[in-house]
Amino acid sequence: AAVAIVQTAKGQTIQKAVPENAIYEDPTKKLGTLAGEIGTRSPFVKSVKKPSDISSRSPLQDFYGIITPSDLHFERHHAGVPVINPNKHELVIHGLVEKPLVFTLADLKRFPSVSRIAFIECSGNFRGGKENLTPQEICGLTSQSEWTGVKLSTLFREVGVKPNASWFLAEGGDAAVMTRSIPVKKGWEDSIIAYAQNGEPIRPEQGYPFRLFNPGWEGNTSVKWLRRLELSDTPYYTREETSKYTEPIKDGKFRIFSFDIDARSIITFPSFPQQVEKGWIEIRGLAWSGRGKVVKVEVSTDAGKNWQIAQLNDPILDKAHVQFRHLWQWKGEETEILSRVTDETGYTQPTLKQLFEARGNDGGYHMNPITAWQIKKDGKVLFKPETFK
Amino acid sequence: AAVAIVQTAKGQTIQKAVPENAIYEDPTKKLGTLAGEIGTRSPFVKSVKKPSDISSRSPLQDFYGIITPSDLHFERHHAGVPVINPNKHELVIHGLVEKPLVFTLADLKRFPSVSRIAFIECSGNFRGGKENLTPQEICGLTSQSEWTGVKLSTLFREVGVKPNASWFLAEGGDAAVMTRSIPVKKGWEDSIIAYAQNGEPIRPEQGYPFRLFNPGWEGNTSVKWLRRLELSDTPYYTREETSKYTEPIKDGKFRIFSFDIDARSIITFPSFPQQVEKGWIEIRGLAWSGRGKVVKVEVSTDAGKNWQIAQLNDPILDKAHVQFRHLWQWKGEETEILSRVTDETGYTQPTLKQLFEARGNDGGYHMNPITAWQIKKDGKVLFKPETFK
Amino acid sequence: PKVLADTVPSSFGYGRNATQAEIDRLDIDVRPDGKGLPKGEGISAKGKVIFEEKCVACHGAGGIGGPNGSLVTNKTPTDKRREKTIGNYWPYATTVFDYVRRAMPFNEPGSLSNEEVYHLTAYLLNANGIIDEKDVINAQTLPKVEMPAKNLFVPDDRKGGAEIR
Amino acid sequence: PKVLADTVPSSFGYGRNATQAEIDRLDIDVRPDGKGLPKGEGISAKGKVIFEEKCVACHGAGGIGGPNGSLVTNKTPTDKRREKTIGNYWPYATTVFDYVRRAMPFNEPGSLSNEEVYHLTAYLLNANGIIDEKDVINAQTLPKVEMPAKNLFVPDDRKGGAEIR
Ligand code: HEC
Ligand code: HEC
Ligand SMILES: [Ca+2]
Ligand SMILES: [Ca+2]
Ligand SMILES: [Ca+2]
Ligand SMILES: [Ca+2]
Ligand SMILES: [Ca+2]
Ligand SMILES: [Ca+2]
Ligand SMILES: [Co+2]
Ligand SMILES: [Co+2]
Repeated sequence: AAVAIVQTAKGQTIQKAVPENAIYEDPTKKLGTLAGEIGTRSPFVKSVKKPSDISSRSPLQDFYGIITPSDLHFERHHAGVPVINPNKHELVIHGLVEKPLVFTLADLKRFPSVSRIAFIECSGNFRGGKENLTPQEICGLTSQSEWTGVKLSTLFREVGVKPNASWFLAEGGDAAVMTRSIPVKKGWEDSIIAYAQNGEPIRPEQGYPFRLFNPGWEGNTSVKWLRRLELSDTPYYTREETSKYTEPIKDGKFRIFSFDIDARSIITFPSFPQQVEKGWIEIRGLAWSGRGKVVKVEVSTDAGKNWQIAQLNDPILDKAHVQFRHLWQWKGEETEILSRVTDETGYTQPTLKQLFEARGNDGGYHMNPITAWQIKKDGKVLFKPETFK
Repeated sequence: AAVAIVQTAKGQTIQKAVPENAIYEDPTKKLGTLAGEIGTRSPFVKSVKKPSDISSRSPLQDFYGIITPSDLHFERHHAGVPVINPNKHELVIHGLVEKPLVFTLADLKRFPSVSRIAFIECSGNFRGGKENLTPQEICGLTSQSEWTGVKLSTLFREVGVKPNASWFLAEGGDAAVMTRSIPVKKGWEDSIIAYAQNGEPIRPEQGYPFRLFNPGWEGNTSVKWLRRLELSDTPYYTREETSKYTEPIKDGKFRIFSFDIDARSIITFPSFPQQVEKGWIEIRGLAWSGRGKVVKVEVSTDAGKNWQIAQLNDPILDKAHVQFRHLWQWKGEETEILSRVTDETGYTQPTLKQLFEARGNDGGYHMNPITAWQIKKDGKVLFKPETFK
Repeated sequence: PKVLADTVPSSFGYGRNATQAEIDRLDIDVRPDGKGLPKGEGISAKGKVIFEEKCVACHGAGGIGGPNGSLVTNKTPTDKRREKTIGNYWPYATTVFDYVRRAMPFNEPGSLSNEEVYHLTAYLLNANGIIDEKDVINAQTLPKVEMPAKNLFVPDDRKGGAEIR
Repeated sequence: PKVLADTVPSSFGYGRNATQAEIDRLDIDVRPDGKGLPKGEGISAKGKVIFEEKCVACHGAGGIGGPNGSLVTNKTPTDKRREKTIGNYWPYATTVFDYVRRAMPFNEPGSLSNEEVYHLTAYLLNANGIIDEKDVINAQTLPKVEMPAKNLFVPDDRKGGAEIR
């Protein structure tokens, strides 16, 4: 890429075009690009999401800190990302309410607002089975933003939710007209109608101009491109909460309305396909729980025999990704490194085996087990696939 | 903008091109764009920085929450933004050290890392004088990111800083080869060599591949595109710390090495050129201090006669922008609204008059006074210019 | 200076009243008790014709084995894991109507008439062996259809704490 | 399982030793005591020639009133606020050498030879009335130049707390 030639408002500044191979020779001898309206990303940075037909996974191994860059937030949608004109898009709240109301984006922004840094994870966020998997491939369907919006409880008060309303249907304005039934209790507790993400309007992939956000709950419930909430005395048993987002447990039964994201952690460094060198290694990763705060992350560098308490980087927030770090001196031995998180309810991330013992081994949604990395003698890092069924 | 036609990896999906005027008709009847590698921004979102020859101001009035979108982070540089090849860029630490060392970006990332959400403000961040000013124009030279990097103290230990080293020179690799002298004490306390911003590599405008970051200090000291640190027993009195970034106080004297950013707050909503309606208004703004945590923000809706405690939105972090909010019922009267912050040292943001009483009225750097908005009878919001000299 | 406190209002008064007409335009959901089902009716034979024209490319002949998943339970299963279908996994028949109307066909969502959706629903229920070929599906009959998977589901019993569930 | 604790090392061993040659290549700063000044010398007359060729467009004839700011103190000031210049605001003469060498001319930074920078420094000091026309500026003489603004500056006395400073 050739350096752009930029002129000042007054036409003063002169940056000569330079031959391609001279570009990076000595930046101290070449006037740089002047201040612009929109910042750029270095052409040397090549981090992207990994798309499939139905989703796109965040490159967790490339992240620093707890904020996911908005354009690298994972995507999951059931009929693509709609192009929505915010001037034609409204939110209707009706059903078991005293006063059915319609809100424009501008209306929503006038209400008292709230911001919180919190993750969204798809409950279908687990891939395993082979050694050459990156964190992105294993569990890239989780991302974190600072979400800003109006509390759903504020809108509930505004429309006058009736005492017999126990569920509400949340409906999107995308081509799937996506729907989920949500207990009204969640709406009184902490649901948000979010219109902003990391300081700017929500991105199209995340629900522009606004979405429901249910902190700590499986991502699918946080209906994007929200257009309608209907208060009801029964759930709707929509396709997304019956055919999908239900999972097998023992005795031929399936769990329905399984909302909470179980506590989870993953080591993002070192991870496949990185290669480590002997010496001090800062093991790094992310930990979170849909049930509250992370209270502890433990790391094992000897395949689970011994565990050490990892450092947690502030801020440690409710229902939020937290960074953990652990210094480890690798002497060249073949080993496995693992992490496990404990949340404020006392739940500790289980092994895949423990999950199978509890639920049967059919897999499905809400698989948030401990994941291990194998460190080979030559420093190669490989995912440790665990066998089941 | 016409909807992009996207095909799946398997070539399955068909999105017909539609005439421009049909695009936003009914998104529920048109398959959306499939998941991609990089997220997008809605074409309806038009927020940009305001560039001059030497800087570019963040649109504070458009922000939500405490994170500044990385591409809207303010810019201030003295010879433009260099294009730096991270494979050719290194950090040399020398001078009064036991062991002069050179670090590549990869080296820096191997050290124990730290992340913190904190602001950077230019100490020249004040414009006044006329009514039609936006928050961006008044004080858009402040932005906030989650910065990740290695503590400078870690590198100090690595090179063995000698006991007689009291200052260090930080030098950038841009075309100004920007330099500032920093007390070694700050380096031991909380300086960071930051290589990431809001989860991704630092943006070119913010110092890619790495910068010095001095939390709470005037932005100019956080030298970008850092290439060299020299430990010394005296400051260097560079041009940026003598001719610039010094400011008049009384008796014909000028302050030098004035690092701390004084506590400041600004109401970002409502602000010029918005127009308000009668009824409940959530007054919103940002508050921060370079000396530690914000402990209190007060808002006055009667031109400073009475003050009420505003709500602070969590997290309230050290040397960080904090959001404040205050519900106000506007009945149509002409008035002025103001905010003032108090930080953990007990410093309360003064009026411009108080600053002039303390320093003389020549203006200059570190002007962080209370700023007021006039609310006109018709709901128009105008900045209140205060007269001096 | 004194410190005052504004009270929080019980209503902010933002937004506008929703008219019944605009609610009706959006309110396309169908509940298990049939609330939301429109006028009209359908039969399997007509549904089959529509299915073969508009659905078969993605969901396979007879609703089995298409690139976007089977909708009909395969009575002669191979040894691979059994696909979840309307016949063996959907607890309420109303969901078929609701979902097909809102989201299918994938490439032309929202293009079907209510009548067409009734026919397709009848076809899919019959193909799954749940209703007879001659059964008429409408707002009265659909909620009464008993689905094989009705009792498959149990509420979430996870609740945090030390126990793994 | 037991809980163990690794110790934090006194050195991580990352990075490589800096050779004197590579330090010298980068170490272009000049301190008030003259540390960092290279060999060579300059005089005002030669500096004037270079200035008129390479600087005057941005900083004005004689260093006064250009579009990018005056460098020389105007002895016949108008009633507008006095510009801050080398003559009335810079505490150390070494800063002129340091800054011009690293950053000027703005459109061709880093293009001047040490000799040229010495000449320009001599010129700017002389134009500001600080040194004589014949004075030679080099590593020995430059740190000794007494600047008019030397005692203008006081350290920051702000320290937080209730008092406004
Ligand atoms: C162009 C491809 C395509 C066509 C044509 C199509 N579908 Fe689909 N169908 C899909 C896809 C893809 C899904 C899964 C959507 C998602 O991501 O949730 C799906 C899902 C379904 C489901 C839910 C299946 C389950 O197990 O949850 C039903 C029912 C369905 N389609 C019925 C129909 C009917 C009826 C038609 C015709 C009127 C039709 N489809 C036409 C692609 C198609
Ligand atoms: C193309 C325009 C341009 C040219 C040519 C130019 N300068 Fe500058 N000069 C500037 C600008 C712009 C600045 C302010 C830079 C900044 O943003 O910090 C400046 C700043 C300076 C300063 C600091 C002034 C102060 O008060 O802090 C000095 C000294 C200086 N220039 C000397 C020179 C000399 C000597 C030359 C010729 C060798 C030169 N300049 C050529 C544009 C120019
Ligand atoms: Ca999402
Ligand atoms: Ca900056
Ligand atoms: Ca309904
Ligand atoms: Ca299926
Ligand atoms: Ca030096
Ligand atoms: Ca000047
Ligand atoms: Co679930
Ligand atoms: Co200062």
